[in-house]
Amino acid sequence: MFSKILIANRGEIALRIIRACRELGIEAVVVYSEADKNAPYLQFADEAVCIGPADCSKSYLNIARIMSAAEITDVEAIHPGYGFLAENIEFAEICRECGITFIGPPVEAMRLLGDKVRARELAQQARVPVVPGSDGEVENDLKALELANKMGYPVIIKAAAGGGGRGMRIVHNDISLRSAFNSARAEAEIAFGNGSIYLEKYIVEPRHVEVQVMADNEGHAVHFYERDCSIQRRHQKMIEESPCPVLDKRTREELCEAALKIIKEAKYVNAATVEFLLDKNKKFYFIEANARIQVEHPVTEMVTGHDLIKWQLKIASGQPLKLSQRSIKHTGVAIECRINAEDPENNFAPSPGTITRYIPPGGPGIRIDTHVCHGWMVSPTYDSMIAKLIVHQGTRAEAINTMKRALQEFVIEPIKTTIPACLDILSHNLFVKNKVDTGFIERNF
Amino acid sequence: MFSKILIANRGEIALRIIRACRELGIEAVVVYSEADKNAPYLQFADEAVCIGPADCSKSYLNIARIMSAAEITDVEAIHPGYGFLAENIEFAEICRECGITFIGPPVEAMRLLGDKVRARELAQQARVPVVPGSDGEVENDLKALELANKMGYPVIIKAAAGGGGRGMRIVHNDISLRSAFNSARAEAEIAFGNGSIYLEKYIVEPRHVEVQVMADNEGHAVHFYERDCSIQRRHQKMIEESPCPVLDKRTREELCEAALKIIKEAKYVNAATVEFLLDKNKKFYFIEANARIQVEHPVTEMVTGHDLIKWQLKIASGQPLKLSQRSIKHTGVAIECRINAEDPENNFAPSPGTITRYIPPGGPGIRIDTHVCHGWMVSPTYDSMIAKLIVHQGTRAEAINTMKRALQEFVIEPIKTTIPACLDILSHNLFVKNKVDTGFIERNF
Amino acid sequence: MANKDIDLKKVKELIELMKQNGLEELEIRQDDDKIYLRRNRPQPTHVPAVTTLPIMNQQFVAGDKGTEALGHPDISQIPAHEEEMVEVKSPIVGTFYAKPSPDSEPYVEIGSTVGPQTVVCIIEAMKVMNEIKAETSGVIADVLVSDGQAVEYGQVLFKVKPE
Amino acid sequence: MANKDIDLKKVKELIELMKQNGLEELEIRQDDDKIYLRRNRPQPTHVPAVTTLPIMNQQFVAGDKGTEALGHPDISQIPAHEEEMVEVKSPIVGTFYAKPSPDSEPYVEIGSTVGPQTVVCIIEAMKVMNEIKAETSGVIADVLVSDGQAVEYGQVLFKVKPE
Repeated sequence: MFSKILIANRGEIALRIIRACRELGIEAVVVYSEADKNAPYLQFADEAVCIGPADCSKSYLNIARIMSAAEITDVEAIHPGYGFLAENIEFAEICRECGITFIGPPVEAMRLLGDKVRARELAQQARVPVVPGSDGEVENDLKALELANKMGYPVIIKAAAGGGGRGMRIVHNDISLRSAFNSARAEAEIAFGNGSIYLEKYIVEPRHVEVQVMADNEGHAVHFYERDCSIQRRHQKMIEESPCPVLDKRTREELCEAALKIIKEAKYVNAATVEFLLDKNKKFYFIEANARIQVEHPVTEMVTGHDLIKWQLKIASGQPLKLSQRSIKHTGVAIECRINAEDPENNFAPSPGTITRYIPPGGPGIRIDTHVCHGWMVSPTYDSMIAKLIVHQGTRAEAINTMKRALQEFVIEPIKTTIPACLDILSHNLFVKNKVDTGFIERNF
Repeated sequence: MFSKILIANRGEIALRIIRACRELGIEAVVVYSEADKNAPYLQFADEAVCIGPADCSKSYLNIARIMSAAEITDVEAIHPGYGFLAENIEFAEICRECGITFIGPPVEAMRLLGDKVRARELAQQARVPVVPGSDGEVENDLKALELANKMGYPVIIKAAAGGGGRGMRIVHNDISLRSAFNSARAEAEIAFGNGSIYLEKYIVEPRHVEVQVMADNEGHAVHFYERDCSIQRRHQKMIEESPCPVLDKRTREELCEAALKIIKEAKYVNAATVEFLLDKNKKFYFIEANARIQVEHPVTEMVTGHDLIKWQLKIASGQPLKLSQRSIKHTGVAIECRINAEDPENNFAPSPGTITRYIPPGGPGIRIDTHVCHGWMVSPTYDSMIAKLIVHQGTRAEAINTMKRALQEFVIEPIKTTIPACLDILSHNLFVKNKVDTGFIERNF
Repeated sequence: MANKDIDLKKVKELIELMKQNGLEELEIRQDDDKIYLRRNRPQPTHVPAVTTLPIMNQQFVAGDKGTEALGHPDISQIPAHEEEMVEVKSPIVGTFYAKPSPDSEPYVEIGSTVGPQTVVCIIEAMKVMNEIKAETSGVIADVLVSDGQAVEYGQVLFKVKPE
Repeated sequence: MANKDIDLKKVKELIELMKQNGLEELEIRQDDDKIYLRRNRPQPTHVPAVTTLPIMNQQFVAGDKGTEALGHPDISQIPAHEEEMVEVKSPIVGTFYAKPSPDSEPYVEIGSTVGPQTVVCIIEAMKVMNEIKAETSGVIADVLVSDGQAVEYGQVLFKVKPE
């Protein structure tokens, strides 16, 4: 195991990694910007090194400064957390050149999964379903018709050069397909000077389901079941849970197996998340793989009892993943609410400021991952997420009740937070009845 | 299930019961004294009623005032928590007379277990081992010799009227027994004017092990395994854990079975704890049964995943205990540290005052039960316990590491707390190696 | 002007005074005869997120006012903005009755003159009717509870304007 | 009024008094007879329970000073109690070298006169030797780091007494 590592991140994930280090007896060096210099979590690290001003490009995103900090503190490895440099291939390469272990996947696997087109090809090679599509330009409306009939309606027509919805059409039958194809092409030609059009199956009201996987250097890989992250606002996850409440045992097994296939095909090492869309018929389609630990990893930790950050550290240090798939069980239901410094009453505008009253919830079934406390100044410079509240209970209904009472107990003043928004969602009939998809927030709030 | 209950307690246990009520959809009324009028936890109750001044005899111990509060708020039941009126037979009787359910055992079982002599007889009837003894006065040194040889040395000679160690002798063989018996009798005659002497087997360096049990109105009873509470300072528990780390599977089964026998013999209903001494040969002896929920119940909740307060409420409302013994599993290891407002540097003197800096630990494996927060005034009027920190991990070594890092994170200032004392204990070689008994603190600190 | 020189010893005494009394600011002006003292910072009052407290009008103050709570209720305590009023508080938890029996007249009404021994109401607790006395002299200025209402310990029942 | 000029010795005594007693503000006006004292709230500095921070001398302040942290480092920032000193801070993380090569003389020593373009040291970062310039004029009054020492961003390297 490493004796000393550097944490190239801030806030709750930096603290999360410090905690894992302390429990494993690893010395933790944490870097920080001037904006974070008073952060209490810095005290829990063995060393803390100021690397620059508040501006990320001069601190948390500045590879040279982070490598210098690693050099002067003489660490063996760097944990990038999530965000910032976690998926930066150049950073991983420089770590390798400097002989410092990057606690994450090998550069090759990172490159492969970081490229959506190559990742899609990889999934197809691994015989994992992807969202059906034309895999390139569709020459004319006749070819489009043929393809649409092969995939089944509805389909979505997209401009290759497109963006912002322009040149995009959802069609449900042959008649509308022909006219839509031609009008989309015309629109794209005017808008982008490029009339290239491609076709994809349109997944109606899908759920976002992702599988947590972990692989060691010897090619042994296991999954830690799935998380359902369908509660999203503008593609930002708000509430995550595990297990996915609509999966039957067999689909769950197939889904998790599919994730493992992709990870093995990519010769992946360390923690990854394989993301899928799940349609109304419980058919799943690979969309992408995230080559890092994720914000919502605690829900998986709660239902499986495994500490994923500790596994990351063990694997990166060369230890084998001494875990059989059969030994990994999931128990009960875990739900996570992201508490952001945002004003739900004001279109989720950021709400920075100093916290002058802070009372976290407690008692059975509650976990809180946060770097904030009374007196903490929520800076407008960084991500608005200030806490993750996770509950674990025997059943989904109990987990919802525990989460509600915990959110009701949670006092963060005077800044605005997403606590009331989370409460509204948890109290919503469709959420309780489990009838949600990625469009739930947009349609109901 | 009840629709509305009253909580006749304060602090963390009042909050603990409020939480269970909220999650079960029961309206909670909490009573409070003027000293607690600013307590944030009062806000989480549906109603809060001031019943008197800080002085317990005029508030939390005042039956008339609590019954008046129950009357004006029209509750169906009263949860007494622990301490205060939890084991007050008169209170339970008045509740019954007023037609209000006392959330605890029937008066008869309470009376039986509240009397140590009767409880000992009960255990003997149930064929559960008790600490061997003379069961009354020993007439002379010859009878004492006979008895000591029957029980086996060492034995302890006690004055029936004794106290404070006077007239008490521990003897290891026949020769010292005779002289000790006679000198103890002489000493007792002078000190108490009563020379009655009795004999008990002296348990050398015992562990304090207790079994959590729960019984319903239909006579169905289950246990939730044991807790080891050997870390005591002056008979005050400081650290508790589950499971007891020295028990083998068979002894555990026998111990838990013994606890159930006593509970069934007493026709007990609701939650109880049956306490035993465990000697070095893993033989256990019943000492007493506590007819209430206990401070350390969370360690059992963590390893079994059952919410004991919710079970108390369900059973008191007449629901059957729909649990087979086989369905109750224990997973991993849980440890609880009691955080008291006491100064370990100053002989654990109370350290009341206002908390001006409060940062609780968080992250995986941590549970905190506390009613305090930033700005809380620790009153000298009440119990010094201000928080319970509980960890749950896969193994005892991991649980110790997690507890240590959590204690190191825990900031409560400027008052003195037992946090450093708990850290010292957790870091002690003998604690880590699991070689502790009820005399551990006395001998090593 | 020598006698007006600031005395270091006095400053030290003032600092001690501040420390002992937890003062945050202290301003003394001799010519203006001004004394300005400042203790704890203003604390936000807590608006409960979800619960209502129908019985009591409770207010959470995060600051260190807990000490104040330890004192016994002082019937002669005078709020700053109602300098002249004395509060008659309920000494027990129970049900407030303004009249000795349903058909009777109230013990007191606004305008009634009371003395320390005047019974002002009954609080029923545990089926026992407890006569509550004014324990002060004056004229009833306000009745804050209504007949049959549940009251908690320390709840203000009447305001009395002293004679 | 010359005799009323502020006595430095007295000011120093007052500063000592403030430091010893944790005063945040102290105002004394002789003509108005005004004494104004301000203590900071008792803000215990956090002594880490276990960790040491060998690189930095870090101090946690629980209060709302976070905003201050957002400002960029100001090389001309003048601490109140050392009015005349300008600090030269490290603009990067790295290893401090006082000399261009092991056998050379140091770039500067206490007493050296520097101008804005004077190289005062080298900070090695990522195998690159970065020459650090004084960016101020004056005389080196203090060297706060030693040859070969690791320094973090914003760490004070030299104190310069302006000309």
